[in-house]
Amino acid sequence: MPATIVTHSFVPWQALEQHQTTLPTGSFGACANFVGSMRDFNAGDEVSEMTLEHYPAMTQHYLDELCGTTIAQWQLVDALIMHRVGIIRPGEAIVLTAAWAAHREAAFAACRHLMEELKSQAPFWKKELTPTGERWVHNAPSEK
Amino acid sequence: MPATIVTHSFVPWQALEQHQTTLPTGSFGACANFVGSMRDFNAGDEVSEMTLEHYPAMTQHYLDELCGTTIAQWQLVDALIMHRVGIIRPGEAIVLTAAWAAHREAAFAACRHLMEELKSQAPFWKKELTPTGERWVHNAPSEK
Amino acid sequence: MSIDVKFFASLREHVGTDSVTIDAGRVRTIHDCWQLATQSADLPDNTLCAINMQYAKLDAAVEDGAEVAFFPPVTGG
Amino acid sequence: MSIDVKFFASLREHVGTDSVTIDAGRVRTIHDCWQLATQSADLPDNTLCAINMQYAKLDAAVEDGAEVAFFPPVTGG
Repeated sequence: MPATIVTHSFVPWQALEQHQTTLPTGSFGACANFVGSMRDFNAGDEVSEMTLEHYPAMTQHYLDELCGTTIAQWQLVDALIMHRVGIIRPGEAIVLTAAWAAHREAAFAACRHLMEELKSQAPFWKKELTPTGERWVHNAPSEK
Repeated sequence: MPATIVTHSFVPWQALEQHQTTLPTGSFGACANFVGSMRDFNAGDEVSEMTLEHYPAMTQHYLDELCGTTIAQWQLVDALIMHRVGIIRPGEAIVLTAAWAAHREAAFAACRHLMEELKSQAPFWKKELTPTGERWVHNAPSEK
Repeated sequence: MSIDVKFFASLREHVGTDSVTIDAGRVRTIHDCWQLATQSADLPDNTLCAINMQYAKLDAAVEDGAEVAFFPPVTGG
Repeated sequence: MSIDVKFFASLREHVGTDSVTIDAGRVRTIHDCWQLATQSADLPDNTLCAINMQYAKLDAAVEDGAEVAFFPPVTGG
């Protein structure tokens, strides 16, 4: 149930493939996962680069706890969270959440829960670079 | 928006990585996907092998249409369905559904929709091999 | 002047064949196709039907040249 | 007898520093920490607070040796 803060570009599909080999073959029937990646536009502007700041000790603590409670709540085989920090470019993966379960209902619900909790609670902050300069991102509730 | 019927073992993560390279970089912020794989137990019995039968022409037609309507309904950047047929062994992937969108709400909802529609409508049938012989699978509504 | 009738999965085993071609002049509905193609075999309650790859009901009309299919509830995914 | 006070993101820029160590004897609540660490700077409405990596409210009591953090609404994921 690892939660990992990643400082360099990563390929989420490779992380999933790699992590799944550590799980007992045939123990799960469902893996739901989500990859958030950087777009080259936001709020009507081109975005060429993003810097992700975080509160390292709290982030790790929070994500570990989130993995643990989510596994327990949905009786998952396992869960995985990866999150980028530092300078990110369009197309690069920002976040990966994954949940392995016996059946799809639990996998879907748990994967969604990991993302929603992370988005609303984990201490990360995005700063975008646009043609008119840098700006902190504000989450629009309508843009889930 | 390809829907593909697969006759041999496939690695869903590689298919996702490969397909995503065909999409415009930075055009999507969210990819939700689901992988269903074969468990080595079902309804209390060990399962050593499974045979997936289908109605080829109708399956392809149905899955193509499902991709198209799902992309339109959630304004997706793209969607992907892969489904195994033939003889399958525990741990192997059976089905992959994926949805790429600007935001996560649409990606999650569309990925879930692809799976639920496919499970309830696409003409596939599973036959399991257990220690006491072969049996056709009946879907238990409680085991979503 | 013919209709292809297909059977899948447990229904294929129940009927004992995967495909029968019948005379289009002798059938009007899907149910007629079942009767003629299976020599009036018992029709399981939960059987699903399709005409030309689209789900249809037992009383749906079948045209010449159609492909009609009978199968049990689907269990893919 | 000290408390570490940390500031992140726009709040770090607002305050002009990422970290201040203050005298634990002079504060009782998180709000006191803000006042002392920022010399009573304006506190933005939507500011979030944590004590020892757990979310807390402005009136929560702070113990000696604690790490207190102030930051804006989170925007990760």
